[in-house]
Amino acid sequence: MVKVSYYPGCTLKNKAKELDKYAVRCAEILGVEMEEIENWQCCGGVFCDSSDEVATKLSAVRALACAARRKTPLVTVCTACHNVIKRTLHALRYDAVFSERVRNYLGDEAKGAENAEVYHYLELLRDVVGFETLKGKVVNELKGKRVAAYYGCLFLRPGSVMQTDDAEDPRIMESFIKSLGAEPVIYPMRNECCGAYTFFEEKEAALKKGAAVLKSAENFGADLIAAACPLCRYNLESSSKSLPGGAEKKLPVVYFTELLAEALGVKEARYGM
Amino acid sequence: MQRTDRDALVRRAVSLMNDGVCDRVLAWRRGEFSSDVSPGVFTDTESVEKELVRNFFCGANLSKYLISETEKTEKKVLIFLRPCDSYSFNRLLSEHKFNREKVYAVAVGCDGTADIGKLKRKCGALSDIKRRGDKIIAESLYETNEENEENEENEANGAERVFDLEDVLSERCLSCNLKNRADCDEIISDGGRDAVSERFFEVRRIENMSSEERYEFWRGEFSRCIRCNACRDVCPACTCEKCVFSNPSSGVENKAAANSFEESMFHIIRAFHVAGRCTDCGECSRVCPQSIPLHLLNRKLIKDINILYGEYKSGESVSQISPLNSWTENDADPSEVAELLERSRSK
Amino acid sequence: MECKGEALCAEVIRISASDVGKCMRCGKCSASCPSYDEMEYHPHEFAYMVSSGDADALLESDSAYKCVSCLTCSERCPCGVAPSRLVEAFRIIKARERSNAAFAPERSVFDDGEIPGQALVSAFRKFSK
Amino acid sequence: MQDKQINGYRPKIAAFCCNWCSYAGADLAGGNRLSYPCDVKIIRVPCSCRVDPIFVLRAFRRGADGVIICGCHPGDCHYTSGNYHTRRRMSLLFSFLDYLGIERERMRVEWVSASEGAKFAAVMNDFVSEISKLGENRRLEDVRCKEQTETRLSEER
Amino acid sequence: MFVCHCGTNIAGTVDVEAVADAMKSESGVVYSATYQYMCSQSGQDIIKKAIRDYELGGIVVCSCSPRMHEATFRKAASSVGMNPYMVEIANIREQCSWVHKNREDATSKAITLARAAVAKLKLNFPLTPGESGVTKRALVIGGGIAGIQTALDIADAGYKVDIVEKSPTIGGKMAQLDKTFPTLDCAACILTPKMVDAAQNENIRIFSYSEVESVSGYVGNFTVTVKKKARYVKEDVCTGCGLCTEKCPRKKIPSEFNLGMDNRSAVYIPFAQAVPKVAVIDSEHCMMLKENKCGVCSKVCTAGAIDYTQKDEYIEEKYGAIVVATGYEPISLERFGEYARGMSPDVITSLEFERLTSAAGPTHGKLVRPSDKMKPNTVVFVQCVGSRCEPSLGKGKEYCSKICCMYTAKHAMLTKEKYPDAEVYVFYIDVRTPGKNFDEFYRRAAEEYGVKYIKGMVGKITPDGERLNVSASDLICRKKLEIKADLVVLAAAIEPSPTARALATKLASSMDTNGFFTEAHPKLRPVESPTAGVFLSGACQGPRDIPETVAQAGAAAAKVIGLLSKERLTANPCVAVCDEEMCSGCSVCGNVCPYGAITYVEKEFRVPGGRTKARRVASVNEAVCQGCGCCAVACMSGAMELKGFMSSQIMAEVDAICRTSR
Repeated sequence: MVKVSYYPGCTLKNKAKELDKYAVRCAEILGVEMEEIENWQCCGGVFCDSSDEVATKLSAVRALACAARRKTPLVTVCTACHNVIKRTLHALRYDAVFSERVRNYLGDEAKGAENAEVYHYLELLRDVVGFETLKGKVVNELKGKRVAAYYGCLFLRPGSVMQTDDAEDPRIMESFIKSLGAEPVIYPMRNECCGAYTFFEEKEAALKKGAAVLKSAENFGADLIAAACPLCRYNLESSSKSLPGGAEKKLPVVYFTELLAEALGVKEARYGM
Repeated sequence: MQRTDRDALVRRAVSLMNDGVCDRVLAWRRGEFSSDVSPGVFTDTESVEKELVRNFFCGANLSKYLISETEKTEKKVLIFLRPCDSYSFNRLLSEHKFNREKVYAVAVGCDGTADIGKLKRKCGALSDIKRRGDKIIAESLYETNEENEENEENEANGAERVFDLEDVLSERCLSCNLKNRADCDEIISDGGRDAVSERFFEVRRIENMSSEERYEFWRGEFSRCIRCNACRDVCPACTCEKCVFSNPSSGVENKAAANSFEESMFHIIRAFHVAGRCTDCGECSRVCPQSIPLHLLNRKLIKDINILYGEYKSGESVSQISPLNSWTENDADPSEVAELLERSRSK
Repeated sequence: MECKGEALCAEVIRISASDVGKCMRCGKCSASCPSYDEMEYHPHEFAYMVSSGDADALLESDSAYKCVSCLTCSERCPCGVAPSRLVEAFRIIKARERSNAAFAPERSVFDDGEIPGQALVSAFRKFSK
Repeated sequence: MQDKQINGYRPKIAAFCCNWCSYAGADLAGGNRLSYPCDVKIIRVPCSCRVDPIFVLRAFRRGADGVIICGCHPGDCHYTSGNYHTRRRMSLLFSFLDYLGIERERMRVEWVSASEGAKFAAVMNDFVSEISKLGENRRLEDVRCKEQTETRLSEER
Repeated sequence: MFVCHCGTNIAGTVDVEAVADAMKSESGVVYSATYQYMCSQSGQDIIKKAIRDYELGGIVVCSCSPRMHEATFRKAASSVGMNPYMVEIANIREQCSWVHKNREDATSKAITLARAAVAKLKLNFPLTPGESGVTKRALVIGGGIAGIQTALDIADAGYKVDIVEKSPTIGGKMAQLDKTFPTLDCAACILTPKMVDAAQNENIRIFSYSEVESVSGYVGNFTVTVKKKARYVKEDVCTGCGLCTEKCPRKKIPSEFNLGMDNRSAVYIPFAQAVPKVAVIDSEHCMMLKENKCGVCSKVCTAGAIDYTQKDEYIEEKYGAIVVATGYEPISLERFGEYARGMSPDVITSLEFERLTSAAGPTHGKLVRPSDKMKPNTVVFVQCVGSRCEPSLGKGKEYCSKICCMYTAKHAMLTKEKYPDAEVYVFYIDVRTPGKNFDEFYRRAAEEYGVKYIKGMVGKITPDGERLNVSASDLICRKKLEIKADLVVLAAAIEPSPTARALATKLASSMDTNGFFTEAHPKLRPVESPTAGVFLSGACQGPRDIPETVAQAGAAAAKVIGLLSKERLTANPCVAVCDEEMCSGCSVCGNVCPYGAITYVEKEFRVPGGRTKARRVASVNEAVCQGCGCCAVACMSGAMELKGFMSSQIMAEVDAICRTSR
């Protein structure tokens, strides 16, 4: 059993409880114990992309320090949290001014944070568990399903910091889908933004961008879309609802963990055959 | 008390001499007490049988003697190589210091050797020493050491004192985990030790001092140097035909240090000249009559090399090239070295 | 604090730590921008105007809020300029000028029971005008 | 700051410059009239790899307060690999002297190409000001050399 | 001691009289004078007269940089019988008067510098340069247009030349091109005659399908081992009839020449005009070589040229000069996922476009979409893909690839010529056309042919049904563009050939950060490498077009001819020297020498007691040594020294410099 530190994030404890539950259960099956870190706080939802902003990143520093103290890698399921945490880690390591200011704020609480290791749940599957191992544990193959992976922005960009995969031509989610027995659909909009961040202020624009993603996936023959980010999923679903046409024509948008849970037999089959 | 007992060595030496393979044997020679063992060249079987010794006090690295001894004979020179000696052996070979054809190398295992200084500080003059499992039993001639005076219990034991093996081992053996790396003609036994202490602990301690403290520390150490050249003469990496300190045109020619600068200079240049070649055999510190921890100079360089240019153990093979004589395009810049080393230290 | 002209550009460069001098005006950022049509000023113009020392119009325009922070412009910039950070700097400057966050979304959005928490948080932090 | 005494103290700087890049860079600094303190005195060597650690010690012994070695940028060595050797040797030497408690800031390696006259001047200005802050070299000097020089010079006067 | 005023250049800041006066009292100095311009004829006469009158052993000139006039003063000294290496220069202009303003400080520094020069001079000793012969044969590495032209020019002057080409035929990239700008004449029409000339010239030998294995020696005397890879076809027997290629059962191998756009067989001739026109068997795909099954080619070959047992052959040859002409390759566009190279076959590179329009190409010159072989109605060209990129991002190259603007204009024009009704777009950052008739050419594309030039880089290309959606922004009209294209052509940046790096190491020749060979001087010695005897031709030195390449090839040939015409060469006398008494033969110096100039020999030495002892000592080949001094520092005992820069000399300078009061 490999032990990892787990940072769930607010949304997973609230609107996306299932994402949290399935992730932990599935990890167990795959030989990974996800221990929730104590006293975690909201990551802030968005990484403030500036050189002089410190306060909004401290929560991520605390999470990193906590994982470093436990000497286990820090795993997140939510892509938005992962983006904030990974970019904060990068800033800690390479931005001396930032890391000094962080130390001034947090003192010992920040100790060792720069030594933490950070994984997205998908990276955990790829780099620690291995997609081959995962394939071996699948009990309900999602045969015949054409699944379009939706990466969005936060999982891949900035490429030099996230280093998840090739930012312009990623493969990690497709490999994941393949290992569950489904057929991945590669479509052009998979790493284009759905515009979810502007949902409140520019709702129409956000829905339009979401619809473009859906259309592209549909054109390339997808049966459903797998997302890794609650924000994307929400926006894509909203976009889907706003489109004309009957409910039965809608392209379902699901969390990748739901597919994982189905394949591993943790969740009742719904999207598989 | 050593993995390979003395008799096995003697038997091999005698038979090789009788067979006419070797006419010279490089080994350790018995002294008046069991603790004063010296390196010895044996030229007849009689003295081998009488004087060859293999015990807890056989500290000397014999490899360097091959340079002169192989010149003296037409036959082969027999040498016993402990794991640590094998590194010096390889290093000398890679610098073409002797003809391998004229050497009969025999690998012998090692459990570590005693730090005589440590033992003497603990129990004064030694008369005999034995080993029982992991304990070392030392018999001293007199009972005049400080610790005994303080501790009455020990007086009840008379002159016999018991130590844990690790308490009296020399420092280099505590961090040793070497395996015999030489291409030996024969192996009698090849076991070595497992490290129980971290090799760079002391170096790190010094690194963590402030600049002034380091300066004062080394000033204090170097000021004791009497320029006896024992460190240089024993060092298996110091094999120049003519030493730079005896070369009038080198600009550093110097027989005796006249002031603090020259004291430091000698050790700086010596450490730098053996950098990348030093096998960390520790002979320099062992023979220093003034107990200057010279090996800490070499180890600093070894540590830096390992961090900056990748793990490197001098003497691991004959074909290796010293990191000081090679390079890669992506080596660290001198301006970033301090930070790199600092970072590796904080890890 | 009134921030204008060269001072504004200097502040943007400081906050963004983006080297606008490297921009070679290729326009790949704008070509990649999903919000191009909604924006009055486009990513390459952010870089160009900041480097030219007159970016007051960008502060007045609401182009910065049309940006969806997808970072595609920075990802594809051949010169390593990071227009997204420039845009972010304008949002930050405006946010810092305000005493209180003036986020006032339409009431209706709260009625949807499915909005993820992070959407609200990020809207408060970043995208409220 | 050029040619101006700093708190009345003038450091002594020995600068080793490789013939192909840095010496030419220094010439270019001259050609462009980019000034730097006259305390910097240049010694021409064919390649930065000709600089023996012994020379560095020699300079300190004779009372230099700072030693700087300039070579072609890594990869641009006229002799293909000389400066790579310099880079390793000096990295280790500086770290080693630091370990012995000798101020690391007194020694520097800089890569200055033949076209970087401005960089040469900037580097020298920076180095001199840093050495001025450190003050006289006390930890690695040969007092005899110094006394001799000073008595000799006073005699000369 | 001669102190130069250099007009007011020196005297303006430095009190030259004071310098000369101070030096008079320096021990060893017997004469000290100043003059307005030391380098002038009358200045030199003063020096010559003083040398004669005072029988001087050496002189110091305090003047401008030695890089300026060292040679002048050395020549002057040697004209009156003084060894030129007994001249030292104190640089009191560039490194003193020009950089310091305070007269007192500058004067005192000038005195110090003069003292240092005297201190060094006292330890100087006369040096005489060595001499060596010249092998009258040149080697050209690379058989593209650069290599062919260089070889032809050298052969024309009557010297022997060998061309080593790694692929089975010479011709290089130019053989793959269709038309050439700005005249639009066909590349094959102007190149293939040259290829044939090279093959028929009796002074030229062509080693095709060969590589340089190792290089040793030095200018005038290189020894090179060439590895002739086994081609399993006897080169002298094969008639190039091509029957074997027709009958070979393995036919589905992507053709290198056509960039994988069509197939070749396992035994093949790269293209119809190949030189030598000899078949080659691809050992990776040949059934006979892999599994010992088949043997069809051997059966059909009437000449009996097939030889499955052929082995790699090593040929050793001596050369006086080497020319590098390794050319370029387009970069891999792997890191440009946004351009959908992997998703659609209709996104091609410019070199692929050349093959598509070439009459000898996979479509016989018919410009069609690779996916469905249909006529493209809308063609989009994207310039600068991978050029002009921030290098730290690791995606592309920092430099401008130079040739893309022109060939893209050419491609756009050719497209319009073939399909006048097609829509042709060119997306550019800048259009760079500095060449004879270049801008006129580009304007013709825009004006006469109606090619739409749009300023702005393309953001993303996405397959959309059968077509490609090109997202771009028009920076001038401030407009977002979404163009539905049938074919997209990417002008990929060019980079040095991947084989160049290893070759540079073998030649001890330096490369810049981009992997292009560096020239000895960017302006004044553009075709010579810093390594004596090694010359550069064509794109191995940086991006260039055909006219420039040919010009440079001729220049390199001229330099080679100049070298080969000499009977003897004089070497730099400032080389390493080993004191054998002190040398312990440890090999350290040999390990650091970049030129392999140090070898080891066993020598007998007398030892006390009247006996002798054999000892291994280092020996320096003075013709190979370039005098960097790395070995002298690596040597622990100080046995190795560098003439002209002895440790004692440098230390004397250090002492003199540090002697000044604080």
